[in-house]
Amino acid sequence: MLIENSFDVDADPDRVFAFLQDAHNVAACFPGAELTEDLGDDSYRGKVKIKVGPVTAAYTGVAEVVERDAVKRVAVLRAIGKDAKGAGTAKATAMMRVTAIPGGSSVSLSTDLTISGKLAQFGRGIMADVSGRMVGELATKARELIEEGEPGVAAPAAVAVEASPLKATGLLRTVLSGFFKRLIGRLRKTRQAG
Amino acid sequence: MKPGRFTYHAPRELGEALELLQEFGDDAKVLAGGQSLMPMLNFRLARVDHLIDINRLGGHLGEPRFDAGTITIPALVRQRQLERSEEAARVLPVLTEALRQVAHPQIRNRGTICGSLAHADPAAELPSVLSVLDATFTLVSARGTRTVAAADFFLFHLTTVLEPDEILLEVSVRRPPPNQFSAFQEFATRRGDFALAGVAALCEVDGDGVVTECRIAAAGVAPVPQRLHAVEGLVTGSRLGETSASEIADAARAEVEPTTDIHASATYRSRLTGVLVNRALVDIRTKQEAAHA
Amino acid sequence: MTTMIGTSVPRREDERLLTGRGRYLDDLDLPDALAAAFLRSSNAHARILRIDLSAAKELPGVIAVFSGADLAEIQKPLAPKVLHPQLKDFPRLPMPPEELHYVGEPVAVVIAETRYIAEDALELIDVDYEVLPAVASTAAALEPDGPLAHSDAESNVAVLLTQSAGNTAEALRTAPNRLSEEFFVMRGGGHSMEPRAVAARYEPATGQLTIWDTTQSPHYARQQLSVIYEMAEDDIRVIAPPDVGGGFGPKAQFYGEEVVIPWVAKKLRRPVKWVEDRQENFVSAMMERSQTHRIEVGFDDDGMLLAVKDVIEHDQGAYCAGLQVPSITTATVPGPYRIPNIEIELRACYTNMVPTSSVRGAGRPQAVFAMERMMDRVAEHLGLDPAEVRFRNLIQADEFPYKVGITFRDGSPLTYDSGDFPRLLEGTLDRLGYAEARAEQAKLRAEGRYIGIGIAAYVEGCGLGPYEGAKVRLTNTGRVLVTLAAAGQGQGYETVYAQIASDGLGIAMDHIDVLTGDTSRIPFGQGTFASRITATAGPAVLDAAQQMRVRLVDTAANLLGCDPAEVGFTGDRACLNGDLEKSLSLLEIARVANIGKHGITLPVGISAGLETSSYFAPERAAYASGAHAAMVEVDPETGGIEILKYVIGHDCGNVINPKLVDGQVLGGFAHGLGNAMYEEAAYDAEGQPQATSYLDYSLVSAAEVPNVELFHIHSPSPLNPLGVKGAGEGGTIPAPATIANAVEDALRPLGARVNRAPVTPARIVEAIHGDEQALAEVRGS
Amino acid sequence: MPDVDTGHRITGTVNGAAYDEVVDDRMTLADFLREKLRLTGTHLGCEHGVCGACTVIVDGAASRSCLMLAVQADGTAIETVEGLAEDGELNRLQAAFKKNHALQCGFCTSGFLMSVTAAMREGAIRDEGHAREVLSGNICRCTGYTGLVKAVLEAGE
Repeated sequence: MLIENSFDVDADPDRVFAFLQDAHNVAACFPGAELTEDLGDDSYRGKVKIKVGPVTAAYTGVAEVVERDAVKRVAVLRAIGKDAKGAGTAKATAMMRVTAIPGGSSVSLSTDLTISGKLAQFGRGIMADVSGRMVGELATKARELIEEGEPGVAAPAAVAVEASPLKATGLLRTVLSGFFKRLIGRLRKTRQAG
Repeated sequence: MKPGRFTYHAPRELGEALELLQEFGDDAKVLAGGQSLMPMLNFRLARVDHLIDINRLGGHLGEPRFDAGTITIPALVRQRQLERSEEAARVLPVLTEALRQVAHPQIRNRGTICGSLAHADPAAELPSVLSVLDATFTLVSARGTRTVAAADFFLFHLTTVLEPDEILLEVSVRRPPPNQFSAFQEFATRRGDFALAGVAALCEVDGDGVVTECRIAAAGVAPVPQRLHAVEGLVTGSRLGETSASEIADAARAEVEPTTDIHASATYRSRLTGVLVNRALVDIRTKQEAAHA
Repeated sequence: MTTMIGTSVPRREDERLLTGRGRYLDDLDLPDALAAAFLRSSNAHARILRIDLSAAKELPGVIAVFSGADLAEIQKPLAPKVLHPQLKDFPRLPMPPEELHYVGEPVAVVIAETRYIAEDALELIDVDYEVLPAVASTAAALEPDGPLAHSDAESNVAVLLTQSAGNTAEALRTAPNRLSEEFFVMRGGGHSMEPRAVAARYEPATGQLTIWDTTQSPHYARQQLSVIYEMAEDDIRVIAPPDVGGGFGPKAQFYGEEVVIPWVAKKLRRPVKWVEDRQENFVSAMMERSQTHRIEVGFDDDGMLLAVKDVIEHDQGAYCAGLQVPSITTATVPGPYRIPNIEIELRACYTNMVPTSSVRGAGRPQAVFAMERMMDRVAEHLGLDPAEVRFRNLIQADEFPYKVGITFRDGSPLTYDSGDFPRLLEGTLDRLGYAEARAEQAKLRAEGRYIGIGIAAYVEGCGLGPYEGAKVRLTNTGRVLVTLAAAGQGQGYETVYAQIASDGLGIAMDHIDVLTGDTSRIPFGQGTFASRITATAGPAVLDAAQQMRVRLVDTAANLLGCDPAEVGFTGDRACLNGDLEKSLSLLEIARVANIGKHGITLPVGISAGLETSSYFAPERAAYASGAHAAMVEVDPETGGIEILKYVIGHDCGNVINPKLVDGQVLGGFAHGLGNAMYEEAAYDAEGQPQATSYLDYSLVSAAEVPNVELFHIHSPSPLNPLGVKGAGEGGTIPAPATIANAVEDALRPLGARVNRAPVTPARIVEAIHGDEQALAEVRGS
Repeated sequence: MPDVDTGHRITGTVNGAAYDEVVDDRMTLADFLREKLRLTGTHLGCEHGVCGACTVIVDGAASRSCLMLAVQADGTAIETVEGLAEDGELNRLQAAFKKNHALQCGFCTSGFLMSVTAAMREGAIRDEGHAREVLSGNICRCTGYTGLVKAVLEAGE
């Protein structure tokens, strides 16, 4: 399942890239994600909790930055995890590209997500919507944090952002943001190349 | 397919139920009819440490109230019970029409109206119907009571504004004026299946047959029941049938962006929404004409 | 006595089933039985890197947990049923310790006090997988540099075979008209309402294993287990319980769970029971159907077929459980038509999906879909009536035995034994009111309605060998016991075989009991599959019963002091010339010939031990045939299909119990309708099954199945003394083709094409609008 | 082996006979009937409420026993297939099933009988369309429903 989206941000491309190529920041922006251990070499142990109504899954695994090109401002993050209750595995490869646009940056995110197990085996396209929304939230949050302009968010010390799973309260806030609505609009145009 | 371990609670008083929810919060789940939750527990897709069964909360939650201005459906009113209620059929015919298409009688015998709403499956019939009825949702917790409009209640697949410690106590609808006509149309592959798309529609018509108010919501084409405001705008202010079907269908198609799944492509679902909107409006017009005949 | 064969005798099974006293496997009392649950692969293709069972083992209530590696002694290949010298086979292990090849493949088994706890323990098993690239369609499998379903394979091809008669290439080249098309038939399952189940108990004192198994083939299971366990067949007793909740093919296969459960019961010295739940059934019971046909037909201007070439891609799934299905497909393509030149190429390949094997219809619906869709296209191309094109090409009633020119699955030359295809099609169209229906169609079409008429005819090889047997015994309680190796799943064996035995014995059914499906009661057998039992076990029962009659009459005549010709039965009494005063009961006969008196010589002329047996081995397959016709209306806006009328013409030779045969045909039709319009076992490109519950996989209910007008003609088979043929699959086989033909006919004014089964509302609307984009979006295509 | 130290004591009736049992929190009504009371006529075909094989009547309403917890049945009157026969004889509906070959493997049969029994109490089943609707909440893979429709029309007048 390929999820593509992009967003513009009022910040210098290099600063945006510096932010996004750091796994800590990505984790901090990703709903329900948390890095739990630094394994060195841009590799981290972490977990992602998904909650959609009564449906929950908690993936633990390893995330690593597998490619980074500061000149082209391209970074590829790969995360592989498995559900704590043996319900399946999840694998995501996210390619981020930051390009300069007048007045700021444009970020394109291309996420190839593969989920196995029970969650992936329900024919009604809920997981596609859920995945799309999670990536959408990541984008929203990243934009927010970058535009807040606190370089500190990129520092490892700030990793301890409490992981909050995708759930009602978090969503309510984002739903109200006009930007988020536009983003969802774009997301829905995403083709499910699964 | 046996549910995982949980602790079962069967409070006898609402206060007790709310205390349990406050205590267990995210680790608890309310069990009403159980016709959506139990399959998920059996599949072990849903996990819960504490199951708060509200079925023993007492009679007053099991009876709909048809008051002068408002119709109220409390938490334990079964779908089948309301489907068979003559009074409900008279005052909220669109709800009765939709209820007949919810799964099968054996499911509706236990399934509750509020349970289906709180479960918030966007492909289900009731969320779209209560959306066009502009229902008010009453949420209660140990912290207090609040009301939420239908437009604000649904957030995403299986996700509503209900906080972990809240119960959907009841849903209420203003008693419809006599000039209100409504329809529910859905298309499912097989009887009782989730619809590929569904449409609930409602119009209020003045003495000249001009639509003064129109609310349309689509099911199964978005992560929430989706109001079709552009179509509503097209319909409002003219007589039914005056706006061309193709114009309405185009507007409806443009307004929804469904997801492709194994059952149907997004393109099909968009087309189908247009078709069903028109069929619902034709149905409404027929009812309106019959009323004035 | 009236003959029982041919009579709609009410079923004996019904009383217990209607009162909740049926005995299905999960109902059996097995004191102290433990519950088993399997951990199954969540990946379509993966390697197990590490498996940690410790947390699961520690859970209170858990007795044992085994991985595949823990049971290395039984990790031996489950052999394919039908082989071919060129088949590239990959070992299907009961619970593979290393590489896994489909979602749902067993990885570990938990044995616990209850199924609830066993499922809790599954969540505690920690497995690290190396996820490997997966193959999730035949197209992907045959892609030159695509991923491999088995990492050690050179390609995904299981076998490439060609069957031909005449010179097809030349005939196609010179044919005045040629049409070609690609058709796809989707995966679907058996979906017996009772899933699979196995229970086992080991008797240390005798060293015997007793296994209860919902199998359609207990003797086959025993033979397989005997090889894997390296135990004598006599030490393994496989019992199909008295009631099995439907089979439809998947239960005729042999699975890893059937190996693991008895072995674990033996290891633990405790009875163990595994009842597959529906979620498991969706990902582990074998499926069928998915095939792509690229078919080309050559024909003259009168619509006479000159040549047919069909290239078939068959999805074998993750392993080859046998080539039975594709080999039946290749032999079913020609159908009831005279085809002078035919070439059928089979490309069977491996994918990372549940293995495939027979499901009711078994390879035939796909062949009929391709052929019958093309017959409609031929008619369309020439502007002829599709019924007329069929009539012109039908094999005539005086052409039997008819040699098609290719071979059937049983290895014999494909030779139709009997039938009357023109009469069958004519009868079907008459009952549809074909001429009126066409007139009605034209009228309604002018009103803007989309009415279509679909026809499909087929020939079904059935009653396959090698043999089936029966034993008949006079029990010491004075009743006749008929024992069959075959196991029933609702076909009414207890009734049908008592009917046949009654005629063979000349004794009323009331005195006859029927026992099935227990390897300890009859030594040899094959099982219930391929609509074969009536045509194989039927003659065996008749023969054994006739032998028994001779034995009983001889014994009675000897005791009554008369000529055997003077003995007849009234009730359970053998009477001299019908005189009850001069008669012996069956019990009295048993006392003399079976029970005897210890140490006392038998009366002169009495031969001891009233038991007979017979094994019937048909010379080759018999061929049932049929024709379906439907009139439908399509709503071009929603894609909804309404079936206005449906007629089935069926010829399975002589019938034993007409009501039960009707039940088989109508039930088969509902299954076929599912394949025609509803059932899709969809997988995504990574091999994740997308329909794993009845919320996503639609089985038809009473609301979807229309009333059917069913009629029979009877062309007895010359290949068995009863003149019978199989009846269990004929209702299924042509239904997808009939519906697709009708739908395309309805949409003819719009030019929409129906090249795929099932034809769903979404696909109809997309075909109308030519939404190629949308078509491509839908996964599982 | 019980799930937890403390089960729930439940009492009620099944087919008129009183029971008094202790059940685990999570035991489904279907498993309770089958395992505890050994009333194995109620079958489990899908455990997610679609196939209908487990349908029983709870306080007069046809319900999926796979989607109810045993503890929820406390105090109710349950009817199962085992209670349908009258004085050891098939009742009118059961007899109609037999006469019309409305069953083959029989696995789904109990659920159909209970669904139709509940529907018949609500009123006559007049025509084929109505019969098919009444039957549509249960799945049968064997019969194609023809015999079932006939049986319901015969018994449900």
